Amino acid sequence: MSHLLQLNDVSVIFEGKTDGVKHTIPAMVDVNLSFDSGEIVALVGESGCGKTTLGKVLTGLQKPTKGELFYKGKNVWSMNKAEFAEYRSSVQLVQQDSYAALNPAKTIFQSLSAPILQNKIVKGKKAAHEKVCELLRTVELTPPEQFLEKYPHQLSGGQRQRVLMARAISLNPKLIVADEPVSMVDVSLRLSILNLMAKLNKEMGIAFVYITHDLATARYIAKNGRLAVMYLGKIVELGSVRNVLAAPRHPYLQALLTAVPVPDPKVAKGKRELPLKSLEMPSISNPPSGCAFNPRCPYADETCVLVQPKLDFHGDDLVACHHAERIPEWKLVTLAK
Amino acid sequence: QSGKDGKRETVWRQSGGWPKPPLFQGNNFANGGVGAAYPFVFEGLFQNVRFTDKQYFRLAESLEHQGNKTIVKIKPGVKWQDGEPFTSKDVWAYYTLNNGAEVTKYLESVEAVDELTIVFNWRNPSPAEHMKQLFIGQDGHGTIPYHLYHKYVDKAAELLKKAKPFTEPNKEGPFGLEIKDEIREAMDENWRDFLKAGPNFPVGTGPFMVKKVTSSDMLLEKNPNYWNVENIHFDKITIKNPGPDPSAGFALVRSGNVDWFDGTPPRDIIESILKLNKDIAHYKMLDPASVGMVFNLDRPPFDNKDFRKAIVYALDRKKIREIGNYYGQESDVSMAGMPQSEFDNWITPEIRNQMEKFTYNPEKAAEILTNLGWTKGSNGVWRDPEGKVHEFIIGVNGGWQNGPIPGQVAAEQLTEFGLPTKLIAVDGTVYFDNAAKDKGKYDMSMDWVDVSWGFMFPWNSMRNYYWWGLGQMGHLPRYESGEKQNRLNLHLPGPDGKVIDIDQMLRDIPYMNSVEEQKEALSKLAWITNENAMGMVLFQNVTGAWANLKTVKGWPRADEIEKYDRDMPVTTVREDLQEVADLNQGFSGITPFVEGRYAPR
Amino acid sequence: MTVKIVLKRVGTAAITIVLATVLTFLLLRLTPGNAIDQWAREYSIQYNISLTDAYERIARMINYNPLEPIYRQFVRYVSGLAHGNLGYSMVNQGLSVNEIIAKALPWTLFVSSVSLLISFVVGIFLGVKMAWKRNSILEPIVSLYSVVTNAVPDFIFAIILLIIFAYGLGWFPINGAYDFYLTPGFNLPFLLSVVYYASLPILTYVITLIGGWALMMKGSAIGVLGEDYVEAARARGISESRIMDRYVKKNAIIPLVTQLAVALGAMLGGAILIENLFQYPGIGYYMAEATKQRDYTVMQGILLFIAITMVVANLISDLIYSKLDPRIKVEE
Amino acid sequence: MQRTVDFFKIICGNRRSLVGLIILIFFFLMATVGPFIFKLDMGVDYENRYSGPTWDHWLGTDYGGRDTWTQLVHGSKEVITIGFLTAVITMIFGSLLGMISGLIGGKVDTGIMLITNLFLTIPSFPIFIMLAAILSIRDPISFALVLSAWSWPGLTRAVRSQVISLKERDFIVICRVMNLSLPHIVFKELMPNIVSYLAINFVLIMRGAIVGSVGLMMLGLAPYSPTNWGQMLSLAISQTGGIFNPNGYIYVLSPIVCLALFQLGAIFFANGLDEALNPRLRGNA
Amino acid sequence: MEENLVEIRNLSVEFKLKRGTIRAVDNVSLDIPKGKVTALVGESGSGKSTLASAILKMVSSPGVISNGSINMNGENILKMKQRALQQYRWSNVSMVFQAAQNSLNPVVKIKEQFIETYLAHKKAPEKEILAKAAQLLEYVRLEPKRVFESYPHELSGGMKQRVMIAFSLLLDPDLVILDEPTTALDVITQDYIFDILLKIHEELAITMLLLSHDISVVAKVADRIGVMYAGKLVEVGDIFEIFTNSKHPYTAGLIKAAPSLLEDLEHTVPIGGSPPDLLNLPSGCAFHPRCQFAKDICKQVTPPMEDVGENHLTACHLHHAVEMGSVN
Ligand SMILES: Nc1ncnc2c1ncn2[C@@H]1O[C@H](COP(=O)(O)OP(=O)(O)OP(=O)(O)O)[C@@H](O)[C@H]1O
Ligand SMILES: Nc1ncnc2c1ncn2[C@@H]1O[C@H](COP(=O)(O)OP(=O)(O)OP(=O)(O)O)[C@@H](O)[C@H]1O
Ligand SMILES: [Mg+2]
Ligand SMILES: [Mg+2]
Ligand code: NI
Repeated sequence: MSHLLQLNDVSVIFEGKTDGVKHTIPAMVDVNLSFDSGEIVALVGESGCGKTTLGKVLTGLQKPTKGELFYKGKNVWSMNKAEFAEYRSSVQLVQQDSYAALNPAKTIFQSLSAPILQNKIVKGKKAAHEKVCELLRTVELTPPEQFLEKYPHQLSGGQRQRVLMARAISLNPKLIVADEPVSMVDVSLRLSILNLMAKLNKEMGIAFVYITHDLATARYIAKNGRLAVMYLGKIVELGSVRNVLAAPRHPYLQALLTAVPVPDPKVAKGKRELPLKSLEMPSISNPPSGCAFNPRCPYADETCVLVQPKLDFHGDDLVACHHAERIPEWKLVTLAK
Repeated sequence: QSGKDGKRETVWRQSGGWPKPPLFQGNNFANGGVGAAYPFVFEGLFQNVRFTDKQYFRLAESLEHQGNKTIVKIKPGVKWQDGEPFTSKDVWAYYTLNNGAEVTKYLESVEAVDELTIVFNWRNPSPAEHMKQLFIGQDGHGTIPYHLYHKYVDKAAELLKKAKPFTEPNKEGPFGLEIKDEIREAMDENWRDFLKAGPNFPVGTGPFMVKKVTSSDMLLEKNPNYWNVENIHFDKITIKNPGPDPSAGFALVRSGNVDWFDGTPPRDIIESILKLNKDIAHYKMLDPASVGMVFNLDRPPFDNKDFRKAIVYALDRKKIREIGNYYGQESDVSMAGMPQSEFDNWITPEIRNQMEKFTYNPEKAAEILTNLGWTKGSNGVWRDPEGKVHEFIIGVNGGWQNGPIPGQVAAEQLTEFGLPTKLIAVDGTVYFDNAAKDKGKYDMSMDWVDVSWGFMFPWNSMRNYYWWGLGQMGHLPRYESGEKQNRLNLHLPGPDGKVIDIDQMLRDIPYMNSVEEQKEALSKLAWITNENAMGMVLFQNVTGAWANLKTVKGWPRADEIEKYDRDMPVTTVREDLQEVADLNQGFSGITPFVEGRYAPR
Repeated sequence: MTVKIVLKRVGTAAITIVLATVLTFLLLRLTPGNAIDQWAREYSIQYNISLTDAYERIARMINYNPLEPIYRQFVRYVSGLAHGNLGYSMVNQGLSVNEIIAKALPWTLFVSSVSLLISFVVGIFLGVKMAWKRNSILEPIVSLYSVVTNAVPDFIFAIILLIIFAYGLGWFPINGAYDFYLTPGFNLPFLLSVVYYASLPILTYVITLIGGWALMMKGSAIGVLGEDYVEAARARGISESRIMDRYVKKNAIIPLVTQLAVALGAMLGGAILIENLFQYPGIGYYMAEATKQRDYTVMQGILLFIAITMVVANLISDLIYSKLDPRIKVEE
Repeated sequence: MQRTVDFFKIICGNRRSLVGLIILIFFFLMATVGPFIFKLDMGVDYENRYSGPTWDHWLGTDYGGRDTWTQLVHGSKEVITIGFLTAVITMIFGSLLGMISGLIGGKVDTGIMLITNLFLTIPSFPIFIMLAAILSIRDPISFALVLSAWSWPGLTRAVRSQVISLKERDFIVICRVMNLSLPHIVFKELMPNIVSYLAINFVLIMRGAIVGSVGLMMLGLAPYSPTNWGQMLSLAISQTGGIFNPNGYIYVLSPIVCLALFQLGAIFFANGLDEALNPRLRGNA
Repeated sequence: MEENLVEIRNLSVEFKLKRGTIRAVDNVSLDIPKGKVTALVGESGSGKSTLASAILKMVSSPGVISNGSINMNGENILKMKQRALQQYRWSNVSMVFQAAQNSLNPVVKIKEQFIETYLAHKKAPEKEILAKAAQLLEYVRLEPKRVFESYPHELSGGMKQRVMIAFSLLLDPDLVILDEPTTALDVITQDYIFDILLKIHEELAITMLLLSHDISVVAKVADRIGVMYAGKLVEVGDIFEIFTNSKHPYTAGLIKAAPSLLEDLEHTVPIGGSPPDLLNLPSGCAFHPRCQFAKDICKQVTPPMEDVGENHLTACHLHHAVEMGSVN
């Protein structure tokens, strides 16, 4: 059976310019990834590693430079109109900046009713009103009437993010790409938004791709799902959250996990060294040869400089590292001394 | 200021315009000439006075008509400002190079007999003697110093020599020659080269020499070699250029910064300036030109004589004059081909009595229209016999100071009368084309009409209408083909009912030997012009000059100044008229300087 | 910033100039009316000859043949340009546009740069003051002033100044560029008189420009004052006057400096009315004069010159901008 | 409806914009209703020229004894029509090009921008002069055409940059994901965000056009219309020497004051408009 | 008892806005012990930055310090004259700003900014200043040579942050305020910077005040922690004490709401409701609408700060009644 959404050797290479000199930015390189109905996949990585680009490819906003995107087994970029329309409404996006994602000149009702009217989910203003209220209730904005006539700037960040959620589910999608949906939301509210996503996943069967740089929240939302770790445009580790966090293989992921702060002073204050050679993130437009992580990797050797590692099974999970077997085991619990 | 010898330096200060440097150059024939410096620097053998046709002798010592020859002797000792003597060769050079001068059409040749003697050889038949004199008097013979421009003069002479006498009537060029295209082209090129030849400052024979020119001021100094230098009472002339904005000029006058200033502004300004500066007097003088409009005979209903008359009756010219030029002279004719002020001189009393009097009479205008089959609607708007309402257009050159205001009032009055009319003011560079080309875009075109600049003799103003620009704006009929192609094709009954070929009559006038005969012909033409309401004079222009009584003496009508409290009315007394006309440098050059009438106080 | 970018910029500028050349050329050829008509009418009156005669004579005198195919005229014009020759007046024989510009430009440049400088300096000062002390009475006064001076077109100020100070009180000359009796050159009396004669035009510009600069500067300075580095500087104990100078002014001026070049260009083109009113022998005056006479060649020469100046001014301001503000990289 | 009411509430809430609005309404009434109330009589009454203000002549009379106030009223119709038409033409042309340029991008954008910059480098006033001759200004429409011929590039550039900055914004991007049509994106999403910008520009272009028209009038390049403020000014100053006649001061000053007042109103109103139409500045109403 | 470097008493800061007055800091009393890292946590808008700016007497307009005192080394800062204040700033208290990225003058080279700042306080030859600055830059592991000649935009975010940290030490201040020094940086850099800060703290014995909304970060760095809510300090105490024995439901909520890599996921519970609107604060305890334990008294009476343990203060009516840790 085909996957809901599948990336097949997808690369996205931007043309960039600095100081007037043209160069290429490989924002995504040979990514293979698939998503099934109802699952939650968390995608983590540092800033600029290509997460948003991947999200854009999934939502059809960015045509891959190379490779294919399949929706239910059909290549999205050679679909006919009807198929494409179905794909379009089935894969939705929730953006990071809830303020920028809403038209400041339109009320919440206007913003929410336009897509359902245009996509003929409902007919007539009245039905639209009903539907919008229902959506708002679903995302726990009650009473809905209170929000309909408000402008985006009149809502709090958390509320706006819920509106985005409501808009995303309005077309009855099968999958929602949520690109850092909570990074701009206040700490005290983040969790409730994540819970909302979990609820939508559970109750409506919507699959989520949760893009973040925060491993802790990724773990929280995708506790039963999968985790993909990106580094400089490539997937370096992929597997179930449980497995991956319990036994991270890739030295980059290990470093990342080491750096994640822990809300417990006893643990946090324990001395840890970052397992890294260098702190500087290489430029994505000029990635290192071989394994992109090699300049920072404490285990790197000549092979790493020369040969690009493939994403391969190590245990149940996929890892892209020449020395995956050799690298010392790293356990979260070792933190807690 | 004091000069080198301790004597006080005397300065005449006036205003005027000129091409600002770097546009300024010393060749008077180049664009814009030398501006206000012209009358001080250049002169001719004679000086015609524009309004009175009096002729002053300048470089000429004597003039003698001998049949087809006119012999002019130059005053001995006249020098160019660079010291070279002025000779008959220079006069010859003038006509040879500037062979488009009007008089050359009537000449066979100009001969420099000896250093100081020039002979004008007239073609046969030759114009009447007083005509010859007027023609010659128009020219500034001392403007092309042969010693500076001999290259171009000789070239022109050579080219003229190549030309054959004309054979076809339409190919008549200067000196009775037929100038073929290639000669024309060579001559044009020669002329263009001449224009580029400089010098930086003009070299003439006049009493003053240009010493310095900036964008705002010009300085001239006395020419010590001038033939009449002892009569010149000023050491220097300074000319200020106030620009096209009249207010700047009035500011100069009011502050007493100029001794003489040209023009007649609206009455209130005159009165206010005179009140503010007690040293100043204002003289007014008739201008041989009227502000008016010509009707476009190509555009119905203006092709109908009676309709045109109705228009003339419908306009209240008093009101137009009041704000057009308060001092202007009102007219009782439609248009006569000569200014109202000349009627007594040139129209015989019998004919004058037969001329229809056009005084403001809207009832009469209405009556005419009714007779023509026009009807007036309840909204007060006239409809033509077909029931159509017209909207008429008066065209005017928007840049012409004297035009738009009276034109606007005229349009207003016609509209009020029930003939909706709009004034359209356009840029001067397109105005004439709009008015004259094809059928013309205007029903009425405003301009100077009955204008006699150059010389007063009304033949001048007549041809201006029937032959020249005004007629083109009026769309007078012309022969379309044949021998007379493009000539005026207008045959109208005169006062005695006899049909007159106007073109022929105009051609004949210069050759009529008796003034009486000319009067007779001009009277008939005047009658015809008025009778057919070819156009409409709104008012005869009155121009004038400001004089500073404190700094300069010698102003005309000295005994009357007090009487009029310096606000001098237009005079009709002959001598006064002559003197006042001399006040205007455009009319008579700088005659009062040359004759020593003006002197510092 | 690399040489390559500068070259690229220069290239774009060059294309713009080429297009401007074509555009001005074509526009002028479309203009109805011609150099001959009005002149001929005057000429016929002056020399008392028929209009047709006058027309012919004038047509012969000028360097322009309306029947010549347009592409030939263009080729001639462009080949002149290639030699740095903006063309010859077709009305004033032998006079080159270069010569006119050489004579006129210094005056226009003098007046516009001095007025720009004065208005800029004063405007900056007022703007910073306003931004610094938000609730002082300076603010409403300057704001109102700016609105009023913005509302009334500059030529009306020119007229009012002329009426009051030149025509009325007679404190200033009614026109001209310097005292006629002085010898132009590098001598004090002459320089003083140049300043004296230029004072009304300069005053006109200054009056109308100050408000704009002040408001712009205020806006810019308020923006800068809101920046974190100003706050941070204060936290570092840096004195207020120094903050105002090194932090606020220096940063807030940057966007205005580019405006300065643009404003200078605009003044060259906008000088027509003002220079005409003051009869000031600058570029605008000769442009108007050429327009009146339909001296196409001069018109196109001057227009092109102004266009080039604008392009160059913009280019320079772009480049200066990147120098002044290290953050800005000159980009596509 | 509610929005219109809100709009006026905000305009009226701001002192400046209220003053601006009142001034503009005043001139609007003057231009529309005024001519019907005050009948223009241009008949010469020489004896009563330059009279001071009286009950019959609120602002006195001109050099021909004609009422100044009615001339101003009738002039306003023309002046404001010219300004309005210019703004409309400029708006349509300028914003359309700007949108096309910004939305389509690529070669089209480069081309349009090159032309726009070209127009911006050639000074407008000399061009106005030339265009005034080419198009031979006859009526407000041709006048407006001339004035807008060189006023669109600024707007085009501004609209383009607005569109470009908007088009990458998240809320436009999401429209594609939500399968919304291009017309919807342009008219329902983009437009509301630049409409305030356009409205302000409308007022400002109108204001610029009026200044330009008066300038052309002063140079005598536009058709003769004695009641047009520019022509009044030009007549007062250079043709009838009103400035040399103390009685004429009112005549000289009235068009200047009208002009200044109108501009002032426009500027004030534009400021207010900015606030009223910009939801971010609206505050939590 | 430790010695206190700064003692803040009943401090209130108000912003008078068109729509009403905001009390961004409301009657806060806080001690900053010498030689320790004190942290302030609280959600966005709770008044952390405002409090910090008050310590420098630099509340941005239209804010005014309406009440209270701030004593440092026995002197009330709020009474200082402009001159003295300028001297005091940076040499006694320096600050690494929330948006450190933007706290350098973009048009002046880093080198000159160092010199300028130094000279504003003390006289010294340029060389000496640069030597000192170079030393500090090396401390934060930057290449002085390159940094000196750079304009701020030429450095990456993490580098700028480190420059600012070095900068804050230029005049050997007694107190360094760190206002969310790592918000815009990714975890690895963040971790690294905190390592540097801790090293500085230890080696130079500099007192620090850390402001953060991320309780996990605080857990790593701070010795003492204060929790702010709606402009009020609601709880303050030793870091371990607070984490294990917090007496305020908000503090407890914050700790529980922080997702961790270690905790059992079931233990992570969000705080309900939405953040308070400062213009329209709930009556009584501002937290009561979101508090699951709220009683009537919470709606009516603002709870005072009370001692609940050694060096542990809490402003909650219920601290004796409820044992927060045991509530699920
Ligand atoms: N349209 C584009 N043109 C050129 N370069 C781009 C474009 N979009 C993204 N990039 C570059 O591609 C790289 C990956 O960007 P992307 O936005 O996918 O990263 P990210 O992982 O989402 O980062 P962040 O966590 O900061 O959101 C970056 O270096 C970015 O500069
Ligand atoms: N200059 C100002 N003008 C108006 N209000 C202000 C100003 N500065 C701060 N405030 C208000 O004061 C309150 C406290 O702000 P402050 O910046 O101190 O919060 P914070 O806890 O630092 O928040 P964050 O985590 O977002 O930095 C906020 O409601 C804010 O809106
Ligand atoms: Mg991203
Ligand atoms: Mg803060
Ligand atoms: Ni410690």
